[in-house]
Amino acid sequence: MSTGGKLMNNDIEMPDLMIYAMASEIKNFETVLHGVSSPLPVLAMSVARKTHAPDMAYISGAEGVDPEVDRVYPSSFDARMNRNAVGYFGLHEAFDLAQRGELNVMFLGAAQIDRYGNTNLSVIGDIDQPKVQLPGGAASAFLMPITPKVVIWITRHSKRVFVDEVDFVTGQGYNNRAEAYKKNELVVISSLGVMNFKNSDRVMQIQSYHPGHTLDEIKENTGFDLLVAPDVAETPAPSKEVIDLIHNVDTDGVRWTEFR
Amino acid sequence: MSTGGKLMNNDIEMPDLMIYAMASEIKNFETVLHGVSSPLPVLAMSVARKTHAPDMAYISGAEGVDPEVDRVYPSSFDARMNRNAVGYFGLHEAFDLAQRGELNVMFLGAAQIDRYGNTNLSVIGDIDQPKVQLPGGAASAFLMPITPKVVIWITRHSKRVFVDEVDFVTGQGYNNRAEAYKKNELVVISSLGVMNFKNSDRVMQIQSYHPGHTLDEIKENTGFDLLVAPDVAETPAPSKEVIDLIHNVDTDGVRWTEFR
Amino acid sequence: MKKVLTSLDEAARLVRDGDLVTTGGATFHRAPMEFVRELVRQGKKNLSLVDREPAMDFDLLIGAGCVAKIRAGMLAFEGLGLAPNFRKKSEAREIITKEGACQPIIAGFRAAAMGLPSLPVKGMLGSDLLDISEEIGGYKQVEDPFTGEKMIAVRAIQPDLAVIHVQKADEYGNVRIEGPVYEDVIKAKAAKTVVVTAEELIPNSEFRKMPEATTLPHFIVDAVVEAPKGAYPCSCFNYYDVDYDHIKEYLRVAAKGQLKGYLDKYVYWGKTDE
Amino acid sequence: MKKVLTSLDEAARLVRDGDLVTTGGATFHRAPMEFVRELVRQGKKNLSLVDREPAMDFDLLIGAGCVAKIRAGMLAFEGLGLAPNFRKKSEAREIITKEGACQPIIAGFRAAAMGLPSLPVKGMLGSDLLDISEEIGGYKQVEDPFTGEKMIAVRAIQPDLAVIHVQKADEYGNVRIEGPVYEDVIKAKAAKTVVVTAEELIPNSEFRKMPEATTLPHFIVDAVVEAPKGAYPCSCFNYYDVDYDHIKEYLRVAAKGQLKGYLDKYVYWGKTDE
Repeated sequence: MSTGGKLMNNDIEMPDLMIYAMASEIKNFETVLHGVSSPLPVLAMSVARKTHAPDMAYISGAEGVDPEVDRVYPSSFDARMNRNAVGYFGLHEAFDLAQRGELNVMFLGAAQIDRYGNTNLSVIGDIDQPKVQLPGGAASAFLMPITPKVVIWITRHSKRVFVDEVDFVTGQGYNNRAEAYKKNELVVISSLGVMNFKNSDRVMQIQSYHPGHTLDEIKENTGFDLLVAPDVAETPAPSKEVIDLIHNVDTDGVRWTEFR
Repeated sequence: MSTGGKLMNNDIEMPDLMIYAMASEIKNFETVLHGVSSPLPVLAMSVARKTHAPDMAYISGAEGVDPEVDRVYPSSFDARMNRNAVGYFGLHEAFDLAQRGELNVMFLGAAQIDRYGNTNLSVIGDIDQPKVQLPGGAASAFLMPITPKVVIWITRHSKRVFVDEVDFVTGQGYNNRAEAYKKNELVVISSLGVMNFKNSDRVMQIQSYHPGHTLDEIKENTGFDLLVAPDVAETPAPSKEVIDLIHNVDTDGVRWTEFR
Repeated sequence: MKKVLTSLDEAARLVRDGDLVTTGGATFHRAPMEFVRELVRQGKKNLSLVDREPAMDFDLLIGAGCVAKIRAGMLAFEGLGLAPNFRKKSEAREIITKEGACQPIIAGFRAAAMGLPSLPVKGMLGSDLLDISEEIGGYKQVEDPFTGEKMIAVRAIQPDLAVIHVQKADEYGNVRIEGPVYEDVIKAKAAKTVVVTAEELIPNSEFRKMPEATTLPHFIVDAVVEAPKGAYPCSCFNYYDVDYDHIKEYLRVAAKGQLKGYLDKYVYWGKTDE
Repeated sequence: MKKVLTSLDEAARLVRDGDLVTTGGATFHRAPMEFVRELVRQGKKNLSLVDREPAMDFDLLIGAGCVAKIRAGMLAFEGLGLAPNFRKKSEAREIITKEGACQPIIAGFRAAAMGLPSLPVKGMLGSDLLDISEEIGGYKQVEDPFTGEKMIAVRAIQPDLAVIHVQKADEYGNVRIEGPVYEDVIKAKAAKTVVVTAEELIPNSEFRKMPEATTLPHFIVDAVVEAPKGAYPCSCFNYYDVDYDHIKEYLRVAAKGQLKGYLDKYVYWGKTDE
């Protein structure tokens, strides 16, 4: 498997930058879960624990608690990623944790996302006559409104993904959330920047642009008007140490899967 | 601990006779649970499995599945009674089994019982000003209406126990059951006989009188009018083999506890 | 305990056309692939399949024409790609796809496992998934009787049959699962009939030596089949890892619309005497 | 993982007067007796206690004057007799007794463990127990939103604190329970604060060698206390059996109204420096 060429300047590869940005969303002592098809979250959680969040609780989609991940596999449920886990915790138990409000951070994907943070992982076209049958939203509809922080990662920032209106609301954005769930935080980390919804209208705004990219480039590749946070800045780049951590764990380059 | 004198003629001790009658309520292949404070049910289940019901599923209140009970203890949750169990099955799992309709037989106690099979294990006197605070009904209110067969064992057949009206309905008799639950079977095994409710009015009737006892004796010790089943007969006495089984397991005579 | 050991052929005959079926494991891990292959060989029709996050097991059944309806939280081949037959037949409306979300599907299984007609979940409000009506695992918005909190009640999902591939079983149906258990205990309790395929049969005495390792007691299980390599090409923890190359071959063949060749080679080969 | 190892004294200070508390184990097995004795020594007041089938742990707290309210499915000393202090103080109306039934109490814990405001149960209909109103674990008759079936909804029971005595733990709060688990996992998930007292502290590396034996992961547990013989005179599976003679002595003393002597001998002795 190719470990890919340089997709960014500064000699920082895009997966590494996204993984570092995702890791940065995790605070120490937080309880974090990853799900299916999640090599980037696996690596982000591993990086966070080895750097600024040594005391986080790491719950693997493969059910291991605090495993020592020493290799990444095409399946995020591969039990080899439970190596040296301290115990097992089933996904239904993790979902109970979410219902109790004790799961702090979850990583989810999206095939489409709109300005309110609604995500679509279900169908392109009409649900009863789909042009493209997508895989399904997995835990999105359940976790997006109730998890204190949900991080959506998107490896291809384009107008096909960042759309004016999603074809189907799989995961709920702020305009589709029940009142009780409005305060839970949503962060979008794409191949171009980091977006949040920290404004009075709860619409997407650019929090940071990745090194080598610009606000204009992000806006041009987005199918709706993107706001810009007052304190917008460049996304912090990962250190050599962090990059080595990623490359030493993901020797097979599974992190590149979603970028091809 | 004394293993007691002879309480019955025919050289059969009363616990042995009651245990055998209780064991006879279990059919082969049935799934059976015992609860707390249950030396007689423990022995009845052990006898059944070693005689006519070798394929029954035995769920211990101590959570062992199909244990080989070789001694009986004052606590029915004593884990020493899980010896050689094939697995563990928690009480909440057994209750789920009951809710699914897959728990076939349960043994329960009663401080008072009336003609409809209502049992009281809560208070003597008024619930808000009890004369006697009883221990509580444990699983009675939950299991009595939904378990296909509930066996109530009563070691002292007297007017104090078999009352015209229970002071408090802990476990539901037929007149207090929701319609959906009316068909579940209730059997009462006392120190004098075996009673059931297999008549159109669903009131208690004598199914059998124990060897050495009479219908009149049972009626005289009952605080309401007891019917008599058309096919009333003498309660079958346990064989020497069954008695030996009981005595070899309960060498300490824990079965006598409730008779003193 | 009664003996429930049987053949793969007999166990698969417990599945009737039109049944609601769920499979153990998750994506490529402990999927009951040998049982799935036997269902294909027996030519099952109109199955309804339900699971949280299935993968090749469901896609193969769909590709082989055994399936009328799918309900899943997600059905894909993880990093290897989309589920080719699921996608093709769903887009062609040859199967009915009712997307669930993971938690409601688990809640539906849990309700059935607990003997309850339904179970409430949080979240879900605002998702278009709530508008996808479904007889099993369907949704209703309710208010909690104590707090008034808006909840989504999920109807119980009671599969006609759950088939679970495990590491160890005995002839009575006692089961030991090693490593991740997923929802397999819940599914087994939820289903009307439970078939277990096992890498290895071990004596009952082995269960009695280590009762704390027993995952399912015998009275939950209706049939046990000895099936070494029964999850292949998926993984079976402590026995073998995923054969990612085999799965990629499946994807390549399926993408070219040549599933028949795959079926001949891996499903029917050596079993064509019937 | 963060270190949560602390002293018995500090852990017991997590219990505030008036708290709703539940204890692990069942009747005479893995009851957290040393923690209970510490609660007595610290002179806790007005506790509400809730459990499925407690025994001496609750009776001792009642006898020592720590308790205002009891909710249990059954509270007795099994074959050894009735619970003397529970009976006496309940009949004297010095404590409020709200009998639950086992299943609703478990369902209340389960609801809290699942993060739900309530959970329905079957049975119960027709029992006078439904008329005993209660803020926590209270009942309402409901109809299932799909089937219309009459069910009893049980309000979630979220203890302020659950204290569970276990065989093994590490300094981070990872817990290994051996033998019967009872509702201890459910209670730990249900409670706001979880204290674990352990026969033995073992290194974290031991948990990592056998993760399938981990009963509670560290993030569920708030405090760990090393407490050898911490269930005595109750049993701790694999460590010691019930001391039935000690419990009989307690019953004899309590029956004579001489609990103070028992407390001096077994609770305060050697700990009277405070």
